[in-house]
Amino acid sequence: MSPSELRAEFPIFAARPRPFHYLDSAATGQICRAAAQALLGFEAAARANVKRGVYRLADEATQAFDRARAEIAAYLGVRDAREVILTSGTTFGLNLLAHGLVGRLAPGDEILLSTLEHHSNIVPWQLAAGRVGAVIRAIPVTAEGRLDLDRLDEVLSRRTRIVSVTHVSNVTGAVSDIGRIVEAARAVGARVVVDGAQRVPHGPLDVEALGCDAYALSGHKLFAATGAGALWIRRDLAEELPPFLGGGEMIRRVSFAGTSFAAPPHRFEAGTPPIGPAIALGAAAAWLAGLDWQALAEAEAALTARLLAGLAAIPAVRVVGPTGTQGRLGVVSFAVDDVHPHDLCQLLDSRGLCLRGGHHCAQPLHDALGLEATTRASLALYNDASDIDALLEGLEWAIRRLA
Amino acid sequence: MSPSELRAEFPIFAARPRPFHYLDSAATGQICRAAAQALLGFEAAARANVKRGVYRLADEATQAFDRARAEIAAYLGVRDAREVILTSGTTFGLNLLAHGLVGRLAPGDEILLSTLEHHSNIVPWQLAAGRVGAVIRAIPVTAEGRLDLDRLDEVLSRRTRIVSVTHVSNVTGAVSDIGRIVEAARAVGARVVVDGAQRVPHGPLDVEALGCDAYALSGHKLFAATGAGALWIRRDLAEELPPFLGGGEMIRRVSFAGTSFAAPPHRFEAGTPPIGPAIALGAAAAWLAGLDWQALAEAEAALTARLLAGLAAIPAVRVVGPTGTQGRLGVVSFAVDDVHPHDLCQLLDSRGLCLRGGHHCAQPLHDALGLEATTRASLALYNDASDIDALLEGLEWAIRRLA
Amino acid sequence: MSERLYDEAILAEAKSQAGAGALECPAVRVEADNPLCGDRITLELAGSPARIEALAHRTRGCLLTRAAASLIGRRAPGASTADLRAAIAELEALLTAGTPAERWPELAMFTPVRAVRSRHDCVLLPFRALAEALDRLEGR
Amino acid sequence: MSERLYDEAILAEAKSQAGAGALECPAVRVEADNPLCGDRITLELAGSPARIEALAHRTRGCLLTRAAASLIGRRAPGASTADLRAAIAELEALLTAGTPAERWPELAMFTPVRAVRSRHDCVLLPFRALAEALDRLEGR
Ligand SMILES: Cc1ncc(COP(=O)(O)O)c(C=O)c1O
Ligand SMILES: Cc1ncc(COP(=O)(O)O)c(C=O)c1O
Repeated sequence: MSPSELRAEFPIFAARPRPFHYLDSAATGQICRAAAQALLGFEAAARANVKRGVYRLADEATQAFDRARAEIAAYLGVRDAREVILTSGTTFGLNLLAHGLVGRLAPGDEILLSTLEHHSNIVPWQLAAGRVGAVIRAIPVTAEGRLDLDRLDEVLSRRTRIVSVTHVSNVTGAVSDIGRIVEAARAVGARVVVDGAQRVPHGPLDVEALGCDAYALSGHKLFAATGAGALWIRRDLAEELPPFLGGGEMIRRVSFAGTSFAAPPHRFEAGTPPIGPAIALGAAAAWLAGLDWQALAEAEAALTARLLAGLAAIPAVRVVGPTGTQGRLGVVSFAVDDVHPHDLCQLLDSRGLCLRGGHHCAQPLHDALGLEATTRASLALYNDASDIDALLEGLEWAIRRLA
Repeated sequence: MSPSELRAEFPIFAARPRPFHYLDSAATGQICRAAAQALLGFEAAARANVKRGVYRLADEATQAFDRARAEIAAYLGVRDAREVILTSGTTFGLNLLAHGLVGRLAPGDEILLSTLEHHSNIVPWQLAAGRVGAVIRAIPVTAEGRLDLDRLDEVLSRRTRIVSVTHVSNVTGAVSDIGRIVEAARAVGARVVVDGAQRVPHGPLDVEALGCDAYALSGHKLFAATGAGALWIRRDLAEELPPFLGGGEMIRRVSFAGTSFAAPPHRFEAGTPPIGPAIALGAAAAWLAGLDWQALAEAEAALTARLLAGLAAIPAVRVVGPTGTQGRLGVVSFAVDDVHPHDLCQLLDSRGLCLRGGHHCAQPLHDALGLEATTRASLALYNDASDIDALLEGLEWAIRRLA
Repeated sequence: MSERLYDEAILAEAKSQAGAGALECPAVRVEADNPLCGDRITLELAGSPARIEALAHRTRGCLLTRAAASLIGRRAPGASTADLRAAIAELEALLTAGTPAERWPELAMFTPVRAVRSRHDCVLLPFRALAEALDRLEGR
Repeated sequence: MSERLYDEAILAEAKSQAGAGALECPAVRVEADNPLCGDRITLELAGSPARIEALAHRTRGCLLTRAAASLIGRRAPGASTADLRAAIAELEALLTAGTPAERWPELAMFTPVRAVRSRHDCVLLPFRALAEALDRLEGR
């Protein structure tokens, strides 16, 4: 599929006035046609609640919902689709895990996170740890904005029961070496949770081979709709985890004398799920799985290199994160001397450039870097060289005006 | 708006082959055109993440999201829209409340529910109560399937700290006398939570006048999309409640040394919200608010009466719930001698009738009624007499075949 | 399609209630339920790990569940456990892939259920109870 | 629209940094921040509940915040507290309803911000700090 054919699969590009350079896919991806059609097809022409009804419309809805589960499982490399829980997003998935995993810790047990994490992979653990008296530690970052795994020994201990890290940083684009983390965690008997929000939009993967115990993602970042996500939990762990939310569909039998719960995945899917958004997520995963990811990864690396080279040529700009393209994806954050990220993003908007300024829900990382905020450009499969060039030109123009 | 004009506002009726008699709106309503357009308009042509971005697309998304909050507030009769939290649905809202309210109870403190409740208003309280040693009691039901408020004194005590009841039963259609419950709860200093899932599709309301402290609803039952809902919490209560989920956007400042939280509603909206479904919910609420609810309520009561009269004329049928139209809405469940609800619903499906059979996530109520399952027909503003007549004819035909 | 589910064969089988009741000295008793609808079967077996001598069941459920239980009640007594296991596999193949059953041709009455995923469990419930009972009988 | 936000008036006001610094003996010191972007102002006042004698601020923020702080720094010294309160109300009316400011016509430079809701807080931050400082000065 050529770059322009690919763009044609994303309705927003035909809908927005030009110029339109969308460089904020790390915040939310644009929806692909397959997902938009699946969403509207369900919501407007085939809607029924799932998991119970026997009339055709309801039965078809249940089948579509389970098909989405299977499509997501296939995209993640999960063989048994029942290990995939349909959620409302990464944040929800991480909270579910924090609730279930931390609830069983003893005071003084340790949870290992990292300085690179998104708040969604920090705050749920803090809230849960506070309830049981568990201790939170953090893997430090290198000057390049990567996990400093050479210092893993300093923070991993025999009391570490859980390690939860991001697969890809939403600020620096650095890809974590999950294999090495899993190995170290296994050595002390800790479970490993991976925040996959920023990794999944860059191609299918094999979470079973990754070796972790759980993997969370959001549909809206995977070119599906807002409102749904998925959480993979390895079967042995899922079976021992208690429920998180209570409600319909997650039970076996309810009475005031005592309630028993359904097996996974239903145990973790209380209430009416986000059916349409989940079906859209399945459709996106199925469509994405058919693309040539070797070619797409090369294209993304080339664009990232072009962007990094262009930024390096602007004296006032300092890139936060790896300056090469090895072990990193197309998420590039930078600071500009004497220019506030919000002013920069606002002015770039007048040229149709959509970038995000702020702490990107990663305040500990910004604290470690000594910055209050940065400006971020993040790439997805629909970006091309014209986006990069417009950004670089726009930056020089904006800096002249603002600095 | 005439009945057929009204139906034209719901895309599914043009999309499905006829006959199509949708009588399962208590499980999920069909989406209205206003909501479907708002959903697709956002997801496919205007998508950006909310609450942070400054570029136009992001700013407009944030404004649309806040407009939805205001539209829902207006539908509920809430004056300050900041008291409305956008959630993923009723189940989530009730879990959020159970987590926050029960966390502060002492062992032996009491939570008062009712035998009429949906599992979503039972299990979250059981899970939370189990953690603190609180005790759950239940208001009994009358033979008619109403809350037996004459026995409120037996179950309400000076240790009752929370009362959580449904506004309308999803099985019997009975409308709860919330005013009387609030009065009794106030006398012992208890907070009152209302599950509004089944009430809101039947017209705008004034929750402030109702006198309760919190009110939960689901968008998919209010003719919007699956994936979003809303929770109203009275300001004084919201301000004292701790966060539920942790993640992006609900914080004030995050660090490993300690994290502080944003004010409501953001404190309770962790992570990327279901933006499209929430915008659709706002659009549905705004459209619904403009209808003539006096006329719609009369029409629903007339259909309900027609259905009840027809059912009374079939000897094998026994209606569960009020047999009159006073203090009840158009949700009608019934048992048929020697016919299993699933067989009945399945056979009715061959005539385009969509009904639900089962315990409707209300096992304690079915236990109290001595039934394993019932068959339920539930009405919404798009139903008309042809639906009722098709159901009654279908029932007689099916009973002849199955009994 | 929903109507075809209730053809004469299924109605007749459900009504005949073959095997309904209890055994005096069952070698094995199994209870199974379908949590989604609360349907329930209690199934009892007598016999050896090679051959079933007697089978009885008490079934509360929909017509599909009752027809499946009755079919088992009719065919099991005197059958080899291998034959019963093969029948279970045949039913599963019928529901998931549409493969016609050869050993128990009566299973054909469940062919229309294939299209209605939410009812598979109804038909399967008695067969799952049977599988568990066979496991126990064989000491697995 | 995004470009109009950065017209000469705002850029010049932000650069002039009127009032930047600290007072030797402030009667009141207020700190305020914008949690969404981390921008922060420390604002100090000296004077009576009727009239401001001196005002100083240390502001870390975007151009909009800095321009707003500078405008306050320029106009506050010598102004009556009533005038300052009126200016705060004028800014709010400008941002929410587009009502032109009369007392402080310079507020007109913020007119383009009206269309960008996410930047309202940037302009408002120094004014909110001012409002809190006035409250304290007046002993509220
Ligand atoms: C009375 C009642 N409460 C709560 C719920 C749960 O709503 P949801 O599944 O949308 O979370 C329902 C819906 O079935 C209901 O009828
Ligand atoms: C690394 C990372 N983790 C978690 C999240 C949270 O995802 P969501 O807001 O969709 O729940 C994000 C999204 O911003 C992210 O980038």
